[in-house]
Amino acid sequence: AEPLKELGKGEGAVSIVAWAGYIERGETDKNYDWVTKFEADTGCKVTVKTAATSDEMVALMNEGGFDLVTASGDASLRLVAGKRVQPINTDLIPSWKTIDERLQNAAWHTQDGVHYGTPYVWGANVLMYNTDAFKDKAPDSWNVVFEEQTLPDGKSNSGRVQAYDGPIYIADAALYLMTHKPELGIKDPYELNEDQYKAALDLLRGQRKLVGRYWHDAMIQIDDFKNEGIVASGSWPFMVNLLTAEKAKIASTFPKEGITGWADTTMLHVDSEHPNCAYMWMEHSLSPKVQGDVSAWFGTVPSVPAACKGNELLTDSGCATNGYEHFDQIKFWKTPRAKCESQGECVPYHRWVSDYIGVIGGR
Amino acid sequence: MRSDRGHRAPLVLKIAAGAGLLFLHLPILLIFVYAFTTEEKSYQWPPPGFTTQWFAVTWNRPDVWQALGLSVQVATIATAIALLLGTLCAAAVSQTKFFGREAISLLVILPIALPGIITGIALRSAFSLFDIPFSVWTIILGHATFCVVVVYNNAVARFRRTSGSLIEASMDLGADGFQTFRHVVLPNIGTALLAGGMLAFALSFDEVIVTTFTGGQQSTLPIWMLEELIRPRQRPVTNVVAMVVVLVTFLPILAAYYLTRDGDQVAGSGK
Amino acid sequence: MTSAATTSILPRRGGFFGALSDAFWRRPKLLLFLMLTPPLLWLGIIYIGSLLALLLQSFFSVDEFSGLINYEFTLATYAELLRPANFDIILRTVIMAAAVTLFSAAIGFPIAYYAARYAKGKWKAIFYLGIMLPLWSSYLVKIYAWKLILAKEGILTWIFAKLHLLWLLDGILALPVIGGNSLSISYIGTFLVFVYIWLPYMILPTQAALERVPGNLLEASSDLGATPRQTFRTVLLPLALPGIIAGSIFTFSLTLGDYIIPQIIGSSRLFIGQAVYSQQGTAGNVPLAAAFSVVPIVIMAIYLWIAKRQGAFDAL
Amino acid sequence: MTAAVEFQNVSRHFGQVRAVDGVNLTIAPGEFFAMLGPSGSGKTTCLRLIAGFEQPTGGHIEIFGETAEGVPPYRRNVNTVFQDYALFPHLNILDNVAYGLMVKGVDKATRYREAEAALELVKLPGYGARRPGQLSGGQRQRVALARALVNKPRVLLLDEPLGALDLKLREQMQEELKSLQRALGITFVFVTHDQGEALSMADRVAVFNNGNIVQEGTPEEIYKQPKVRFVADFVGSSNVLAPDVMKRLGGEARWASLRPEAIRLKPTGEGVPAKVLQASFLGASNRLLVEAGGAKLHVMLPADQAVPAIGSDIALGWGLADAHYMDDAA
Amino acid sequence: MTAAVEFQNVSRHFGQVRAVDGVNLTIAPGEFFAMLGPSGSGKTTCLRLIAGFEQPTGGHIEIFGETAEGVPPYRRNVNTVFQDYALFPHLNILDNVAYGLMVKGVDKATRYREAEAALELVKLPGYGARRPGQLSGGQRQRVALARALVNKPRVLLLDEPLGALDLKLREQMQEELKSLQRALGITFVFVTHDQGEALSMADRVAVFNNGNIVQEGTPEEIYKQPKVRFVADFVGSSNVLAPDVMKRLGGEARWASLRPEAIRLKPTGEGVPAKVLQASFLGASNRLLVEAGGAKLHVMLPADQAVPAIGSDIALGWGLADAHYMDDAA
Ligand SMILES: Nc1ncnc2c1ncn2[C@@H]1O[C@H](COP(=O)(O)OP(=O)(O)OP(=O)(O)O)[C@@H](O)[C@H]1O
Ligand SMILES: Nc1ncnc2c1ncn2[C@@H]1O[C@H](COP(=O)(O)OP(=O)(O)OP(=O)(O)O)[C@@H](O)[C@H]1O
Ligand SMILES: NCCCCNCCCN
Ligand SMILES: [Mg+2]
Ligand SMILES: [Mg+2]
Repeated sequence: AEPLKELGKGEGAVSIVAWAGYIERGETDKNYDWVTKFEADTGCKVTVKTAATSDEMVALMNEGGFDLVTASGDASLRLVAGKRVQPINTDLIPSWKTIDERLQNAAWHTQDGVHYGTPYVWGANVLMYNTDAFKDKAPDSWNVVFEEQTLPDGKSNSGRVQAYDGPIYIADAALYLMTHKPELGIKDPYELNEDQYKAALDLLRGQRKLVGRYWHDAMIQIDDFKNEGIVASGSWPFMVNLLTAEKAKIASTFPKEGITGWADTTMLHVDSEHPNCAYMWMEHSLSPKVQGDVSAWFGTVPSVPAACKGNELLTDSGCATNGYEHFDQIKFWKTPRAKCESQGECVPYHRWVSDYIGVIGGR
Repeated sequence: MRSDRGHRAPLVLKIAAGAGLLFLHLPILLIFVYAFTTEEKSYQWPPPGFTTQWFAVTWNRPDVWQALGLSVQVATIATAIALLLGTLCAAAVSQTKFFGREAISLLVILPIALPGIITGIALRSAFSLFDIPFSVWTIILGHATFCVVVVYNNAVARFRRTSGSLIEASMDLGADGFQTFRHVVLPNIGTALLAGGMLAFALSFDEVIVTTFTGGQQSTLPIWMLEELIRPRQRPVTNVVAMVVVLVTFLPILAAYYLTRDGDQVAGSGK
Repeated sequence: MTSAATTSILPRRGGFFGALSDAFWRRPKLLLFLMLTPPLLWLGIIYIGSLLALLLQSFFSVDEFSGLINYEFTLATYAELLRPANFDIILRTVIMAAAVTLFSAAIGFPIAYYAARYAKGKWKAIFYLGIMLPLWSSYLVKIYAWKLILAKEGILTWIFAKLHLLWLLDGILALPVIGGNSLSISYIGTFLVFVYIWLPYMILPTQAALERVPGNLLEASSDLGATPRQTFRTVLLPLALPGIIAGSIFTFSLTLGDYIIPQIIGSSRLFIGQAVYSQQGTAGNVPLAAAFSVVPIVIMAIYLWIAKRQGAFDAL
Repeated sequence: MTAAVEFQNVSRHFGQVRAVDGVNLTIAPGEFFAMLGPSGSGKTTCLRLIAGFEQPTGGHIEIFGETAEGVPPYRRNVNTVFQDYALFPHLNILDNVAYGLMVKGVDKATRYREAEAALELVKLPGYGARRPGQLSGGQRQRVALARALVNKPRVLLLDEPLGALDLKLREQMQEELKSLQRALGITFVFVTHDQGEALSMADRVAVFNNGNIVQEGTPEEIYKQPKVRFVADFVGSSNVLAPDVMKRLGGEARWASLRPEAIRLKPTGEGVPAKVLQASFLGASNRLLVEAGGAKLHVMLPADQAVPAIGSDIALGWGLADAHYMDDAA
Repeated sequence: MTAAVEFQNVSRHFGQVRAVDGVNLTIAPGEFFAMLGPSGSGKTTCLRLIAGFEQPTGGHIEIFGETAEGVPPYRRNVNTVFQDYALFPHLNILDNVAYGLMVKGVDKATRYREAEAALELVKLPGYGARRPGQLSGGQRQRVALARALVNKPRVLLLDEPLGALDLKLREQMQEELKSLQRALGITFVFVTHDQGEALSMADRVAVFNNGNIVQEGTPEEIYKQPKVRFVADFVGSSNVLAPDVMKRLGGEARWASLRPEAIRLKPTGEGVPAKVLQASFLGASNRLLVEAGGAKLHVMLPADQAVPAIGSDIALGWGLADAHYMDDAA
């Protein structure tokens, strides 16, 4: 489809597939609300469908019926390739110019110079841990979730750690191997040849013995940290924030091996029924207020640098805390493809999907 | 039953039966308990405090009412359809012999004998094949499909028990087909239909899986609960709703019991 | 009462209905046809049609990268089912369903037996309500109640701790395969919740079947010298079997297809229901989801065939 | 005079089963007509053909001269008393009885008045408020009768109406039915497989076998002059004797029936020699099982006559006319 | 000699209902003992007390001299033939018959051999492979018998075993049962509410009413010398006549019974004047309903005697000894 030429009147509604916590209307905490005012201003009623994994987002968009999706890098190009999203006309989004230069032409939403959406926010998969179990000393390595060991509280980590229930987590294992098994020659955790891939799977198989249940849903992970005795896991700042707000003995850290992360793009469905409202939302989503509020709520970094200053909720130190300066160290999610830049032939994503099911299943 | 008259149940049996009933009920009591907890984000044992505020909160939550409204609407219509289809099927099967009669009982049982997820994705893929948009009717379609069997089972059992000569007696006494249906058939299968209808309603009212696939973005009460339970805002609200549903349904269940007690079929067999 | 009417054939009742009634009487096939048309259209065309549409999808494949369906006939999707990871899922689910069914039958039987043969009057009503009420209480909320019971820091642990029996709980959790770090993430937990949720579906038909066993057969058995235990094994159980089979249709099939329970109480190892759900919803691989769903269809078809031969349909 | 019911070569086949097979039958108005026969012989099917629950697959049926084919049961002025009574369990007795009038649209006051009258006729006044379940078998049977009679049918069909009653009640109801029929003058068609009942109640009896009538006549004709062996065998407890036996007993070499009560004890040496095998006390009489001429015979002795010892040798005699020879060859 | 079954003042009350109330009873070994009585009179309960399905609430029961209380049915050497046969529907005929041996642990070969033999005894050889549902009522009854007999019980209890059979089959089974009992010498306790059956089969009969035995004796005693009105009324179809009627008929002013077959027609003017009300043909005889002395009487005429016209005046006579006077006052 051709991008919209000019902005028309709002259609009265817009529906968005989003990560939990990305689009808030003050229901959990009334200070965090960047929907109510938008609805009042534009007359576009916002409905949100939360998704827990990138695969789920792709499936929802394939099925249709939505206008926008906050797709991470491991979903965005698949959506483009599947022609589920349409190019956008950046002229209709006045705030486009305010976007962080590092993101303006990022590969996960730009193909052949054409933009397929507006950057939303980005962030890191931090290591969340229980401060009691670690005696207030932050673990400095991902080995606490990958290798069996006795934690500072004197008990084994077995059964007390979690891993993400999504195939993209294989990259976290690869990232860990980049430090601990340099001889494998992994350059990019999303581009693995057969040997590198096998090593990552082996690491994960070992991890299977430590993990009781994989985390799939942000809220359930929170529950597990509270009721199931989980003390360490890769996680999102979002959960860290919610748990600390509840005064749980929880903190997070950036381990030395580095970190994976996501940079999300608000993309427009090819058959969007409410394109005008969708454009209005994209513009709205780039306002420093929204960017700052989301970042404060979820623990992300805004895509609009202006949001780093003067946002009440995020505070002026928020961007730094959430990793503004670490942009280059974060290995952002992207879809593993057979043809890869670093070494030509790589293991494609569909194998990641089926093998990760196997790993969790005990294979 | 004659053999058991005057005989006491063996102690082991009593204990096993009692323990079984307890097993069925303790978790439900827990649901009740957590309708009164002061903690709202997640459950914790023992509950930190007691409050009745969640009843007021629930009352004032429009999303509860919306979901409830949709569920009642869906369950009512699905039950009505199931009553119609189930009765027709039962009447045809029990009043006449025809080729393929056996196949019909299989056909009716199939939607409940196959897991709900299969009914769900089958209907869903048919909807997408024919570009049928999700609506209340797509939910109803799914629910009515597996509800037919409970009505059918109750009605067939009653038809079997109701002597065929009653219908002949009525015709013999001068009543034509319609009069016979109104004055003899309907009153005789009435309580069975009521019991079957109640079960159908209950099945539909509590169905999650099929609804997930046929509901699109609409929230029936169970779908609302699922959302609430996974992404809790005020968890006890879910418990309040569940508890009220149990309490409100208590009377109809009891009524169904007394209505079908004389029959060979307790309301509920065949769910 | 004094004189008989003079005609032996009465005139037809007037109007449309009179004529229609006569027509139906003369052509019962027409009535039958009219009665069967709506249910057959609904179940035979819409429902079976949908199932076939689903089956058809299992012969397509999905594009690995974009996740879009490739509408060309292939058996590749079925081949995928046999991959170890997927085959594990099938095996795991079938074993679980069988275990849940057997156990439900075992603990459901005493309840059904007591309710059918000993409970009288008020107690009969209490048993009836006791079985029906759980059926009517929200499925989801019950599962969450169990999460709370089984969690590491949940009620069971609390009770075991109070009773100084934590060693026992730890012992159970240390069991290979079925144990785990906590009940709520072990097969034991998943199993318990399955049993709990489907138990009433087992009890009701069993009870109905037991109620239909004529009392004098039990007396006859005893009269012929069978001890109560022998009577139970050789008369009561065989005669209640159709009811148990009918119940097992539910417990087996519901376990085969459920994806909510193992997702909430489980160890992240998938069951068929979850595989179907995630292939369809999360991964968008409808062909594989369809192929997965053929598994329960085939299993239940065999099951129904056996049940039919055992006369279990009458006990449903 | 037109017949109440006339069957002209009527058949009713169910696939291979020839339930009724070419029956010709004429029932006169006001007659008490019994259909007698073993199980499965087609009696019920005949009744259902008259009532209109079955359609003949061949032949022609007339009811009071009017063609019956194609007329549904509810338009035939014929009523049935069902074997299991088929009372409507959801209606009380009065509503059961008033049912036929109700569906005809008779107003409430009238139909209840007539229903009460019918209940009085069957000696159940004041039972109207009860439910069928609260009545005994005999009472239910009478309600079923009242429910049929209130419609003033021209023919009343009764399918083994006394089958479920016990002996004492049955004898009582037999007498009541009989006098009711006499009083009302309605044509009764009565199905039974109890020969005693058929003989004692009916004006005329048709004996069925294999879907057909094998003999029709007054009870005495049927009992005393069975045309074929089947009838002799089935009606009463006749001794049916093969030609060779008859020959040995001094009669013609033909099939014959010899009623037990026609056989007398004779002084030894005078009649046919026989040996006593068994003796049963029947109250009003004693029944002997004896062996004579190589066959087993039943002999009925009046109660006042001494019973010979089992195993003893006796002599028997009977009148020439008592040995009734029959047609059939086989 | 010890009695096969002895009841000493045995009672079985169900709450208010006195199903059995102080019964004394002695059944001799090898006897064919019948319990006769109206519905609800306690016959079945007595049988169940013997079988052990019920426990007495009072009194004492002995079976072959051994105390029966507290002994469960499966440890009593007593077997029952149930009214509805109670065959196990899930077992074939052979397994049904072999059941008692199977639970006793008899090996397969032996028990099947004995079961076959029992089937032969009841004239059903080769039926072993069928299911109960594939047999007729009479055949099922015989299987039930074989199933009981294979255990060689010392007492066989039969609860209305012929109730569900039709007349013809019933008479045949009566004879078979009787000769089987003679051949085996087992004590039979037979419950029935059919007086004819009790009289023709039993060595001794106990007549039950209201949970108690009102008379016990041989069939002839019971039939000819009823002690009380109830027995006269219930057994056979006696004319039970009130004291005032007897007086008017020229007898003593006491309750009496007069059997219909004892009454003879007399030339007019000679005997008691009577008027014929109704006549029924019974085959072997004719039954008249007459009015005499202000009461209705049944008169049984032998088949060879002419039946007087209905409404005609006749005269009746009977022997002095035929009027049997009874004890009871009421
Ligand atoms: N609807 C039917 N379909 C097939 N066969 C039938 C049907 N109705 C009756 N028959 C058969 O027709 C024959 C005659 O049946 P019918 O009921 O008339 O016998 P009957 O003389 O009344 O016997 P009974 O004394 O047992 O009532 C039987 O063999 C019966 O099985
Ligand atoms: N378990 C019971 N509880 C209460 N009353 C009972 C029970 N069993 C029998 N009775 C009553 O005891 C009385 C005698 O019953 P029983 O069955 O012995 O009679 P019966 O002589 O066998 O009658 P029938 O000829 O009808 O079989 C009846 O009034 C019956 O209702
Ligand atoms: N009580 C609700 C549990 C859900 C079971 N649904 C059965 C439907 C099968 N298609
Ligand atoms: Mg019949
Ligand atoms: Mg009895």
